[in-house]
Amino acid sequence: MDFSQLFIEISKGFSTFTWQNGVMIAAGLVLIALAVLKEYEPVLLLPIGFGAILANLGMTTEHGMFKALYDAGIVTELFPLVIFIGVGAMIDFRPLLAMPKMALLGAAGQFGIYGALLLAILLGFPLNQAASIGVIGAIDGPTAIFVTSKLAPEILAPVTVAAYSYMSLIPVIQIPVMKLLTTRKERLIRMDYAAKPVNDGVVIAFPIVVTVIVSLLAPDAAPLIATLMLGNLLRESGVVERLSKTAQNELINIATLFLGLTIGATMTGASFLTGKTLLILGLGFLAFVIDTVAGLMFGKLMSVVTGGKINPLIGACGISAFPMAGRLAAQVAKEEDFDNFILMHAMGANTAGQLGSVIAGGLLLALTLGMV
Amino acid sequence: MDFSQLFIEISKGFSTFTWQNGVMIAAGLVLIALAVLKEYEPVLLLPIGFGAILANLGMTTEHGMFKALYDAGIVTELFPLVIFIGVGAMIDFRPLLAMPKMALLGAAGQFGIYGALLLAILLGFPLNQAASIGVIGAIDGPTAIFVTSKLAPEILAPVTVAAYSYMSLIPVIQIPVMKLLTTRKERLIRMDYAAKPVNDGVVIAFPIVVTVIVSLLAPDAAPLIATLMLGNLLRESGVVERLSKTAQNELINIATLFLGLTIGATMTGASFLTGKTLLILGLGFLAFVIDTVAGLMFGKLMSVVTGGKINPLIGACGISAFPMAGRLAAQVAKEEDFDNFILMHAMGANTAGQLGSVIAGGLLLALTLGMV
Amino acid sequence: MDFSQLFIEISKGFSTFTWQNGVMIAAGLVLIALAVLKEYEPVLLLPIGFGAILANLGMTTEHGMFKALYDAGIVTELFPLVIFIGVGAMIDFRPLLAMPKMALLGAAGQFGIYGALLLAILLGFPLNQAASIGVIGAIDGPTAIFVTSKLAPEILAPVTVAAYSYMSLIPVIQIPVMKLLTTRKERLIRMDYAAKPVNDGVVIAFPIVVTVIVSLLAPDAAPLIATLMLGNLLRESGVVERLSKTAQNELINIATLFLGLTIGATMTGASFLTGKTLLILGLGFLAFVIDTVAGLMFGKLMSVVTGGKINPLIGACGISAFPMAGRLAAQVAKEEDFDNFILMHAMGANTAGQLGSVIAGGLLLALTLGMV
Amino acid sequence: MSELLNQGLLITAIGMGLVFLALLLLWGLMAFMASIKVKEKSEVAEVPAAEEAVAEPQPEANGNRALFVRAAAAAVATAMLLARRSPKAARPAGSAVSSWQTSKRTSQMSSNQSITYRKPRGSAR
Amino acid sequence: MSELLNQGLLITAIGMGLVFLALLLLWGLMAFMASIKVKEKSEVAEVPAAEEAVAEPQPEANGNRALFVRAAAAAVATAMLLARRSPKAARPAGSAVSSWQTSKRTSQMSSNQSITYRKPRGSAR
Amino acid sequence: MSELLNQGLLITAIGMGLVFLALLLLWGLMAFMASIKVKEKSEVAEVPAAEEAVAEPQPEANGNRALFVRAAAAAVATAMLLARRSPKAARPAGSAVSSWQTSKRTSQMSSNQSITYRKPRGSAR
Ligand code: NA
Ligand code: NA
Ligand code: NA
Repeated sequence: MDFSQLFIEISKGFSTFTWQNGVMIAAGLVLIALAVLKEYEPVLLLPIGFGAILANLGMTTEHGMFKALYDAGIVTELFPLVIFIGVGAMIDFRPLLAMPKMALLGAAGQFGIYGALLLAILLGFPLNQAASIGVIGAIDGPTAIFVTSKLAPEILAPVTVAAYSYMSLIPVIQIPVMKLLTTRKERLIRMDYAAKPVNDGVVIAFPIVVTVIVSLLAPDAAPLIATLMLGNLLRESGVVERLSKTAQNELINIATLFLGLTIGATMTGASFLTGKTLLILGLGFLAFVIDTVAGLMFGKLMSVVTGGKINPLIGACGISAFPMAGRLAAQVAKEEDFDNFILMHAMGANTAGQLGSVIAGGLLLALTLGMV
Repeated sequence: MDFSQLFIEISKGFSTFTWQNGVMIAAGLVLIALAVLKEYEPVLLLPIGFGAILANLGMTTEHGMFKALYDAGIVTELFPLVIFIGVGAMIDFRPLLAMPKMALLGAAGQFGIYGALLLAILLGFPLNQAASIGVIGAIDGPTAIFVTSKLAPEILAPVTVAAYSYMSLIPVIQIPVMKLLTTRKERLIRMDYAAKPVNDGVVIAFPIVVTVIVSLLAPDAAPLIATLMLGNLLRESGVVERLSKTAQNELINIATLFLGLTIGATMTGASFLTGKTLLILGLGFLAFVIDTVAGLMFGKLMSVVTGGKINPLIGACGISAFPMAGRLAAQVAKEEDFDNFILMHAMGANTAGQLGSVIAGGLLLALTLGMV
Repeated sequence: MDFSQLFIEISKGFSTFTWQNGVMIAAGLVLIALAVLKEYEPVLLLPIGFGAILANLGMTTEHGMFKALYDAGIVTELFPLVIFIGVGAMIDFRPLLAMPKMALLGAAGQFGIYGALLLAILLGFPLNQAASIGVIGAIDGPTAIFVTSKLAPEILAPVTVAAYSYMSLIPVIQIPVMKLLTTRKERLIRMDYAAKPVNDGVVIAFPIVVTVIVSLLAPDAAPLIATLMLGNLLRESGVVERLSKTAQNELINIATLFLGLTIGATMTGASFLTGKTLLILGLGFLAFVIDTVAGLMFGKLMSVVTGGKINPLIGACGISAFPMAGRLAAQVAKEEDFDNFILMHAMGANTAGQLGSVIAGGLLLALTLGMV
Repeated sequence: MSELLNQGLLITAIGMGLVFLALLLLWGLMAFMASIKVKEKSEVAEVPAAEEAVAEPQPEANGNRALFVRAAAAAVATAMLLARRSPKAARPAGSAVSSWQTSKRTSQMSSNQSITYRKPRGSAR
Repeated sequence: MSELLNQGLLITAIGMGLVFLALLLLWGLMAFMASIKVKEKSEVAEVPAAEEAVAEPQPEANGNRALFVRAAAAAVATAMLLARRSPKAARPAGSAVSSWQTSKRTSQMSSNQSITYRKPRGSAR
Repeated sequence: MSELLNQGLLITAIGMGLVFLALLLLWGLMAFMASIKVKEKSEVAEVPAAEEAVAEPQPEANGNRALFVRAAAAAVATAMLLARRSPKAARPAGSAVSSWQTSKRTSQMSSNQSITYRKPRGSAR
């Protein structure tokens, strides 16, 4: 009988534990604390945090349960795409359809992608990684995962963690920038909401038309836009209530839980605790800030062009981060003037930002693949 | 830097688009329109239609999300079988158990399978494809998918589309045939419903006994009959309410959504727009008509044999297409005479048709495999 | 045309049927009868029984649907682990946290594991199989499946069937042992429940801390304890209600249904009907008895040590079998004295037994892997 | 071709023959099973009781308090009935086929919701 | 590096250009689609009817029986409304964005539930 | 065999030793954690308020209108309570183990539903 072999087997939990594992477990605890105490995106941060803890106790994506989930949901892209079906089933495009010009704000909120990409190149990242870092600026979880897993799966963990963590910190990031870049007078601008009801047929046709156009313009974004619009079609068609409900509940819940755990499980100390990760987190933060700044600036531009009929705050909703960014802008306007109700406009810009992010992500993927 | 390479990458959405893709997208739109405007089987036609659009925008079953779904659910047979668990949990066999002679109608409604098979052979199809075309006449989606994916996966798309499209058009197809082949006097026949309560134990034992018998008689039908009866056992046992509910809701919804999308995604222009497809669609239509005619004729025969105690209309329910065909026959009888209530008899024949379709599908599979 | 080939194909259902298949179908019917008539663990026994019937009608885990489910859920360990997420989301650790000393009972209830292991060695089983037989004494389905599928997948069917069948027979097994080993005076002992409310933060931190400690002590138990505690964290965190509900409902229902069917489908006559299986079933029974005896004895010891403040009955809850064992002990105490309410103490010991079983299973796995 | 056609005709003959055989067998089996006597069960007692509570209110209520109590009781009973029914409401269309015994009476009521060219939303298959 | 930076700048130029182009296209498309006239539908009639039933109770109820009937009616109507609403209550947060037409009025009411640093529990993404 | 039995005995000794060690550790840990002081929270205030609304009806209602209003209020409160409870009703059996603080009182009530040889339907594991 080999006692030493036995002792090794029993004590392997301690013997393979490194200080990096300890640090990452602490990081996981911070994510869980943000989820539980601050209620920042808890449905994602809590599973990610718990997955990070598990990865550093030996349950990595290289074997067992998390390998199975990684292969079934990340490699196949099913988890982010299934989540998009559910998100699509939760989106109401009526505000945007009633105010089509808001679409432009959804383009302006994507500058952060390219800002971060250029900075990453300057810092020495290769193009595929730089593009993946840039996609943090899409400020949309599934888009970030989809693009990064195709361009640079080796940095999937930090990119995803950055995307979701900053998304959960949106209020902390955006409010100071909003107050800094807009004057009180601008924030007080009221906007009329011409209560123009949108034809039900248009609302049903919209997701189909958008799918066709965007898939032709940016074929690499097709799966993303297709699933988002599929969910929306399930919702708006009115004839498949049971599918719409399943997409909004069971499907998205299961995919979210497993996606979060699996992403967390890629955060092993050895691979995550590098200078590169710190750089990625920093660049991701800048991407968020640049997005917000560009959005606000474009909002100010539209405000000037329209002769002060646009409240620049809604520019900050073009970044995506649906639906938090939309609510946030409305909240800031209301804080300035209790009777200033811009939520509908903000949500219009926010849904445009969602579309813009997916399109930008797909184009980024195509352009980068065409370069390397 | 290679601009031409970049341009190719960006414009590939347009450059790879063919007129066949355009036609198929239009076909997908028609399916969605049938689903949304006419509410014909929307839970299936809408995903199939949307899948067809996506396939012709580049999202085929050869890569990405739809390859993953195809491998996970069609190749493994899991999608149709999981749907059958849910369907089984929705079926009530009490009307059939109370009137066992209705079982014969479930056999008569399968003639269309062999009519279509023979016609297909005459038109030059090889045996495996002819049998797959015949199975459209089973008028049951999961059976058609199960049999075709084993015999001739290369024509899975047109067979499935024919099966589901015609099933959604059941009222349009059956009502004229019903009115043509039955006299008003026959349609006025009332049937007594001896309100014979069925022993609960019998209702629980029935799915188990049917599984054993059918699996021995037609082993190739075993997975189909087993899942259908499993669902029914979950329902009738009364002790696993939570499993029964899950089968009837989340499980069937998820499988239906993904099945529809994946089947749709096999409908690429290049593979679907052939003369063969047109022939298959035509033969499938004939299979539906032959089924209905044979069922009605057998109904008339039973009417004569029983001395006018059977309304021949219920013969049309033996074709399967559960539960639409059953409701339809009852409706036609009621239109003739508002007080003629034959719904129970019709549903009895309809559930028999469901059993008959599965058995016939399994036998067809076995016989064809034994020939080729 | 080859008629004999055709005949072989059609009659293969009967020609391949053996008397062993008949016996196993009868066994499947017994399991279903236990589920339906006695309502013993119906959500598991019914699918297992139905799966056993199907396996002996040709639907084995070697091809088709059950191979797909076996590969997707048993080989990857996902089914038992997903079930554990759901179980964790149903457990309330407050009674245990309020009476920490109950933890010891959760250790005492594991002696049956090693008793059965030693007996199995004496009967000539190799070490890996003996350990797998021992894990029946963990009296916890997912633990038994997890450990056995790693150590001795060739005896997964009898081990799992023994674990779930005896678990469903817990009242029949435990009550006689309880009455035999405790005096009426002991059963009449009342216990104070110091209604000490537990800090919510502690309840949230508990699953995380347990995960870290147990994963370090018994890394092979990490997936089991991690999923159990993940479910509990989802429940107690209070911020991810939708994930907690999904885990307790859809996820656990789907996994339970498919796990039961797949385990049942491994019970083919040829592989199951051996002398070995009978030995395993017998040893499993002994494991249950030894667990209960050891738990009661430890309960008596604690009763003596605390000067009669502990009712020895709660020792029988340390075996796991959550939550039946806990309810059972409370019920036996109440039968003796209608006003003796020990349910909280019993559930405290029962949850400790759940933890103890998982830890013991992980250690058994590690030790056996370190030996062979 | 003619070889193939022969095969097809053979499959047709055997296939239809076996289908009829199988369903004849099922007929016999069901006739046998259905002949097994039904045991009466009395589990259905509770719901009607609640429905009585709803139907109960008689006009000759004497006094305000009694009246109030009745109103509240009726309201609660109704709410409970609704709560009890709501899960069934969520049940999919196909499963509504079970209360056969009401036969003719249902006929009148169901005649409102014409079903000819339309089936209930969301029925899955 | 400078080669890479050139590539990056090129991607930026083309990428942002195409994003703006795509969303301009969507603007035009939406403007066109939104210009399609709305057909009036009268499906919304039923619920207000039930709400009226709730609001109906007038003080001048003459006689106990009438009073009782009204109370019961109101109770039932309320319960039904609640039952009808309960599925919507289960709907996730993101979908609450639909009843835009109430605009200003909602503004006052929603101001209680501050959202700045907090989002509703369990919104998934 | 005896070699194998030695291995078995060794596994038994180490295994049971470590199980007791692990649970002793958990005991200490829980004793420490449980000693952390509980902060009082006042979130539970709302539901009792609604229940009061149900229990409120006093006999000395003066006038028909007041009576009516009370009846309606009670009905609505009841319906709301039921609506609020219904999701919990859907909760599976295993989770019912949480309201420990009611201890003895529950004892009397729960004694009706005997559990010895039977467990609630559909509890999953
Ligand atoms: Na964005
Ligand atoms: Na048929
Ligand atoms: Na145990």
